[in-house]
Amino acid sequence: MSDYAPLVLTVPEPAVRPGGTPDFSNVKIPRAGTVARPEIDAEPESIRDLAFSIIRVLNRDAEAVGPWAGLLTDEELRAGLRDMMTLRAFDARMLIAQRQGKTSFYMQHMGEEAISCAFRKALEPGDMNFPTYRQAGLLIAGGYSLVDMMCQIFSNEKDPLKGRQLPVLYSARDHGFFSLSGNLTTQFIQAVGWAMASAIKNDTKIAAAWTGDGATAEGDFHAALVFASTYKAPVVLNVVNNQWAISTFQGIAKGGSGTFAARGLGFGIASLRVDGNDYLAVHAVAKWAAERARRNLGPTLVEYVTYRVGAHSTSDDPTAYRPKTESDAWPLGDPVIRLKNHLIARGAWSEERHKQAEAEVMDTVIAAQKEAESYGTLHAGGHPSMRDMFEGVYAEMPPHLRRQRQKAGV
Amino acid sequence: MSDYAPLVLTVPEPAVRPGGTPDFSNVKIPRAGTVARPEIDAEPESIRDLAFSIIRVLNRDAEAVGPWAGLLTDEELRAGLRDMMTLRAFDARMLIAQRQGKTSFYMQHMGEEAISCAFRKALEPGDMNFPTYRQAGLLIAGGYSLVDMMCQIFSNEKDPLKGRQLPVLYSARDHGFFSLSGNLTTQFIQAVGWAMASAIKNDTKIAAAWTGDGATAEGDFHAALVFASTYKAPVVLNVVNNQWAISTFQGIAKGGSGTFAARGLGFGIASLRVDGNDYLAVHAVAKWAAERARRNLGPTLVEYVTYRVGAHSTSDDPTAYRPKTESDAWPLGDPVIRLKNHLIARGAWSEERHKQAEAEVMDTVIAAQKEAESYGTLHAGGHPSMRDMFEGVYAEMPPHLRRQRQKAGV
Amino acid sequence: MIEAIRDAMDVMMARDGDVVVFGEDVGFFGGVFRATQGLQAKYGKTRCFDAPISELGIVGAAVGMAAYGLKPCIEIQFADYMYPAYDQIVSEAARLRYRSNGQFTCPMVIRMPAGGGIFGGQTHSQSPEALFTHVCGLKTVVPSNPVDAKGLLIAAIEDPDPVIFLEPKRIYNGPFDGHHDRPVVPWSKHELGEVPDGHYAVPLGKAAVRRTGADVTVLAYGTMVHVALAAAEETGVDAEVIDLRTLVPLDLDAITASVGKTGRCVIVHEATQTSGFGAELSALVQETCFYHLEAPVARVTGWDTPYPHAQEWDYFPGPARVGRALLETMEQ
Amino acid sequence: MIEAIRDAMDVMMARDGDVVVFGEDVGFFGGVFRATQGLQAKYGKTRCFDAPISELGIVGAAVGMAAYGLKPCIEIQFADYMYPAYDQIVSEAARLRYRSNGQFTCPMVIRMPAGGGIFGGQTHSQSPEALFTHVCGLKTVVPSNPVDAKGLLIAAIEDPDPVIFLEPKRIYNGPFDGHHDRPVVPWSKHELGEVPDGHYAVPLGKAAVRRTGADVTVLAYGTMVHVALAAAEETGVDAEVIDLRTLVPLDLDAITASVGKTGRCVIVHEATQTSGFGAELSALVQETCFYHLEAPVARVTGWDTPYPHAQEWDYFPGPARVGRALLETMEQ
Ligand SMILES: Cc1ncc(C[n+]2csc(CCOP(=O)(O)OP(=O)(O)O)c2C)c(N)n1
Ligand SMILES: Cc1ncc(C[n+]2csc(CCOP(=O)(O)OP(=O)(O)O)c2C)c(N)n1
Ligand SMILES: [Mg+2]
Ligand SMILES: [Mg+2]
Repeated sequence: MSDYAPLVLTVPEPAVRPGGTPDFSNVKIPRAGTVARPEIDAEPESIRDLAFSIIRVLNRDAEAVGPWAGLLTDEELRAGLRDMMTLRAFDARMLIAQRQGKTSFYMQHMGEEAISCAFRKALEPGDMNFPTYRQAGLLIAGGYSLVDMMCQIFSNEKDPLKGRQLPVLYSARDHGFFSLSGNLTTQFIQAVGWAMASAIKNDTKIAAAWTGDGATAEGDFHAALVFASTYKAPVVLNVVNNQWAISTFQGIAKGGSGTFAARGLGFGIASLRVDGNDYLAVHAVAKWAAERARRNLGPTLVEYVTYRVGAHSTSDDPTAYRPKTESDAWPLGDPVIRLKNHLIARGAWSEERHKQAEAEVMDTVIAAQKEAESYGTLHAGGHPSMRDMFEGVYAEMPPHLRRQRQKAGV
Repeated sequence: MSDYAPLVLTVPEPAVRPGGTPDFSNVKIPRAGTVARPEIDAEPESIRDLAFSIIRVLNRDAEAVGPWAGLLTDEELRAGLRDMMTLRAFDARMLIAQRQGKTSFYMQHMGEEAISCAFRKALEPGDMNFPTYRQAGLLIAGGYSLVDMMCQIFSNEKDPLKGRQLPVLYSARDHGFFSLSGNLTTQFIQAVGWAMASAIKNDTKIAAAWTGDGATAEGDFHAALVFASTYKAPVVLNVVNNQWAISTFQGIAKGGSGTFAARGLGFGIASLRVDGNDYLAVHAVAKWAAERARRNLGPTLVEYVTYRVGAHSTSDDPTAYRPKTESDAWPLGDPVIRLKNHLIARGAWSEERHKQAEAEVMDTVIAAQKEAESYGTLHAGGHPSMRDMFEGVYAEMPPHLRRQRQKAGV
Repeated sequence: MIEAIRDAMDVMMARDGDVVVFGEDVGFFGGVFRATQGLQAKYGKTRCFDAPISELGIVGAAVGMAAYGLKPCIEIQFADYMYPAYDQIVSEAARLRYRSNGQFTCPMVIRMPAGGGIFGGQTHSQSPEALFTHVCGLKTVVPSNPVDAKGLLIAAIEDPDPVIFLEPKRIYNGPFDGHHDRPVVPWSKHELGEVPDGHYAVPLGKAAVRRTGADVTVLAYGTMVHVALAAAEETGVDAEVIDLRTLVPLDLDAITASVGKTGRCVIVHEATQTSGFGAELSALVQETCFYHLEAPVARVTGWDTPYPHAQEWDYFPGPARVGRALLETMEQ
Repeated sequence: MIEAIRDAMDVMMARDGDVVVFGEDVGFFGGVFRATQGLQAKYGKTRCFDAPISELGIVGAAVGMAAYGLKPCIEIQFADYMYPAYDQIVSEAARLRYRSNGQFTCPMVIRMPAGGGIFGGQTHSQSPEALFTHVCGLKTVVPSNPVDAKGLLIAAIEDPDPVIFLEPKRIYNGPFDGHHDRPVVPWSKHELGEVPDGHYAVPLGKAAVRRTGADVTVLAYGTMVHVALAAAEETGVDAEVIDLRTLVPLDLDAITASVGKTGRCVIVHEATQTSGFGAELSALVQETCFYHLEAPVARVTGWDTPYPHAQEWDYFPGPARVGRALLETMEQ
């Protein structure tokens, strides 16, 4: 009947699988300093090209170059470096703790430290993040207590969440950190709603939404873009593209579109792509986007181009689906080393100071861990009570739950 | 604390409300024949501008002009005109029937007849539409029985759906018309799945998905774009932008994006906008998109720019939210009159033949209605049985439903 | 009842600047059932506005607003269309207080017209209450008359937790006893149609006895309260009809007091039977009143089929079916 | 049990070219629980592939595929993540046959790991079966052992209607009686771990008696079957333990036969209590066995709270709680 060839289903595949040689030649990386910095009130239509490039500040020689450079003092950069180092040390210790059975589960940030640490510095008190599980840097760079974080991870008697949540699903209202959900992307649209509320109340606070590359496929992502675009909500919509969603490479979520930032263009939302391993670039773009939001200029979508160096979680083994050495081949380098080198190039840091800082940071983290463990770990020591399990389902415990608690004998 | 002005929530509003003077000066309408016709295998990236223009064939003098013209014979155009006239007559009769209490509900197509009627002609037998309630033209132009349509509307003893569905939620598998759902947009992603199945089985059939402008806000729309983009599904993704979603103007769904077609750009999907009141333009674009799908070149998103002349449904009263005369001001005219004038301009039609055709068409519809009514209407005459209510929940009736049927005494 | 519902929102928007109302078509137009008519004109379009057709977006945004400190009272156009928002309701709104240990809360009301009796077919007739009562963290309310509707909605808006507010659309304009062939009586002719002005609350979790009786307890809510009353009158069975009003938290004391007295129980709802809320009621009644029961607890419900269009009155649990169950229960 | 599930898909993909398998991480990697490991290599990437993280997209696409004529067997990574797909499941998959009067059908299986006991916290531990049993048009299956898992999954894939296939993840690698402090026994040491090769079906809708007994009937499914067996042994109560296997359609005959004999019934499930599937079971038991019952039908379930992380074993209805219910029921 038909003179057409049979149809064939396309199923995208990553360039390389275990056993192959890592290859990122398809990732086009512009030179640092080459992407223009638009006016804060630029029309989204006038800056569409920013969704297809990568804003970068640190060049190969570790210098900060171009129009997005120059925002941070030596002091601020050293603090940023310390934040990232702290997060890395924190991860290292918690991974060990998980292997020791002190907690059930952990998720690390290796390679992505710059994003949450630098973004945090673009916010004001009262602003609210709606993070995923891979933005603990928002807490660390915001000065939240490491001990409290660990108590949550250990589900111990001082766990601020009373043992109710999976490890790393923190909540810290006073630190602008919204309660993490185990369900992906639900909070992307909630951030937009929070931002709309701020605008409804003629407040000045803004919200930041967070998702990974893979989770952009959820319907909540679309809802967030629709609502943000329609009501010009004061929100920064962050997509952390770390190339992987558990075992699934970014091509499955991205499909035929060039970039995740491009998703915003169909909504008339200002959309930028930034080198996620470049602390200065992340900070500069975050500042720009936050400023737009705060000046009532509407939402901005930011895609952070980065790489998930570690396993997805402690339940995952990436060697089953990607070459072991792929992270070494990642062309954007390591965010800690890049900032360290930049500070050294600026004359504001040295190898010695770095070594010393590493030791200090590790001491701090270990001290925090010691304290946290003194309040218990998942299977030992102090722990939240069975009563805590029944509390807080509602503001006031309804009769049926009271009856159940009685039945449980507590 | 802050030197920022208070935020303010933006809530988009239509240009005019009841009492005001209709104004469509913000709708930019390019001259007919001016938009280029890309090669069938054009890269989506190379034709982004088509998402922001409007493909039009019929000019003010009712001539077919430009690169999208010239596909249809006089015979085909006359058939198209008759299809649209039939749909209009069908609507007129069913609206009356609803007012007479012969059915509970009806939804008309006034002003949008060209879209479904012309689209149908671009498909091959075996292709599958996943329509909304406003594409009955797919059935009429495909030669489906008017009597069967009416029997469904009357929920009578010959209702092909046994009274189970709300009026106009047809299903006609053999006519490439998927069972309509009352839930908006769910079928957009199903169409993509159907198309994927066709590709998985190395078939040559394609699917067509349909949604209104308002319903593009649903998560299913996003899922459809993601899946279509990732697996290059052989599907045409149709968005009928008739300016209104019940009482809500298109600006609420569209937000800051220029057009609905633009939504496809973020996915690397070829995206076009077409004059939905121009039978020739709709047909030409549909053909182009269907051909891409059939050649395994992937999905195409098409936005039809049109205007919902009538009420949303028989439950709606549009004078409460838009000027009564707004439809007269709609700049793209009436699809029936435009095609009629074109046929006359071609010398293939005349006012007399048109009058005669109107009478014939109405006769046909009335005859169909008589027959359908002889099988019953909602509250009178033959009707589906109570047994029909219990059948078909599963292929085989499970015990609990058998028990319930017995209890019901049937 | 629609005026009572509008009135509740009006009262609360006037009292509390944090109450915002939005949903599909609720702004300028005032909603397809006109429940929000006039609110945008009165309170401005940043407090009452149209939303995109995205139920997940509507609820998701409301969760964010509630976390900020607002009290959203949102409308899902029909309960049948809440499913796209189900994840936001179940995984987010219902859990936020618990999982954040009270750092964030989610005071919001999700209003949705529910139930059948208007020839709405499969997707304008559903009664999904059991899908909410199974979810801890939610409260579920179903009013049966204007006085309650206003007081319960005010209580729901004032509640610190998320409340699902199901409005039986068949009784928006008048009580309905299931006799679809008889003329409709408007609320103005019913004592519970006389809605007091201003602010008052009907507490969540308290049932009301609509008819005292000695022989059998009928548990009902929404439209079915009126059907049950009609069935009692028509059969002459001396039934005690309890209007639950709130399904979670449930007024179990009122139920056990009544069944303890009558020793018999018939449960009525429109929703499909299997795993409907009637199952929970039946389980609770036999758990708490086992030694008082003289007959099996009976359920009269919608059939386990989608809600059909043409066979509406075959599907709807009308007074004939309820009456039969009353008589059967009395015979045992 | 994971191997048995994989085997079922393997058998069916080999027999029927229309069976396709997809979901998050199921392709190259073979799924986070490795249920689909090797299937892509064996059947090619157009028959077993990774999907975007969109549960609604996965189910929605599968509905379209099923309507075309394929038989999708899809995975939702955790049952806790099915909510975004709930509309596609309830309004679409479940209703398609009915509303199209059989023109289109929806033969598909939605597999999802469910239940707790692995310290998965609130969003890796839920048992949402009641949210499916309330929906007509769906069948709901919960296996308790490898032999059943394979046979039931094959029956589900062969079924002409949509089947929800909930896999109790705690028993993927071995039976679990709730004694979390004792070493885990692998399936290889259990008679129901010996899975026959090749094709066989365990019919949907047939329960299995796992332990015959005279004193009380225990209704359970999934992991709770093993807990119930342990409770019977440990208390010495001569319980008849019925493994329901399929919740809809339910083997009511097996239930009434047993309760008719024992006169007592205890229902066990992990899901939250209110409106859980236990409510339906309790209602049915008292409706059909009222005059045989010597004690109230009891429910032992998860509490009406979200599934907590640290208090996992306080939440989980283990052998102690089930045993207590058996003894209490015997005392009445
Ligand atoms: C609704 C939902 N579906 C699936 C999951 C399981 N899941 C957890 S993380 C993850 C991958 C997310 O990938 P990405 O968005 O790229 O974030 P990344 O982990 O790379 O930061 C998946 C599938 C979930 N948590 N929620
Ligand atoms: C999920 C869902 N939400 C809401 C509705 C109610 N509803 C029916 S039609 C409609 C408006 C749709 O507008 P649009 O998509 O522009 O289509 P049009 O009617 O203009 O063709 C709404 C809100 C529905 N049917 N389904
Ligand atoms: Mg990722
Ligand atoms: Mg429209």
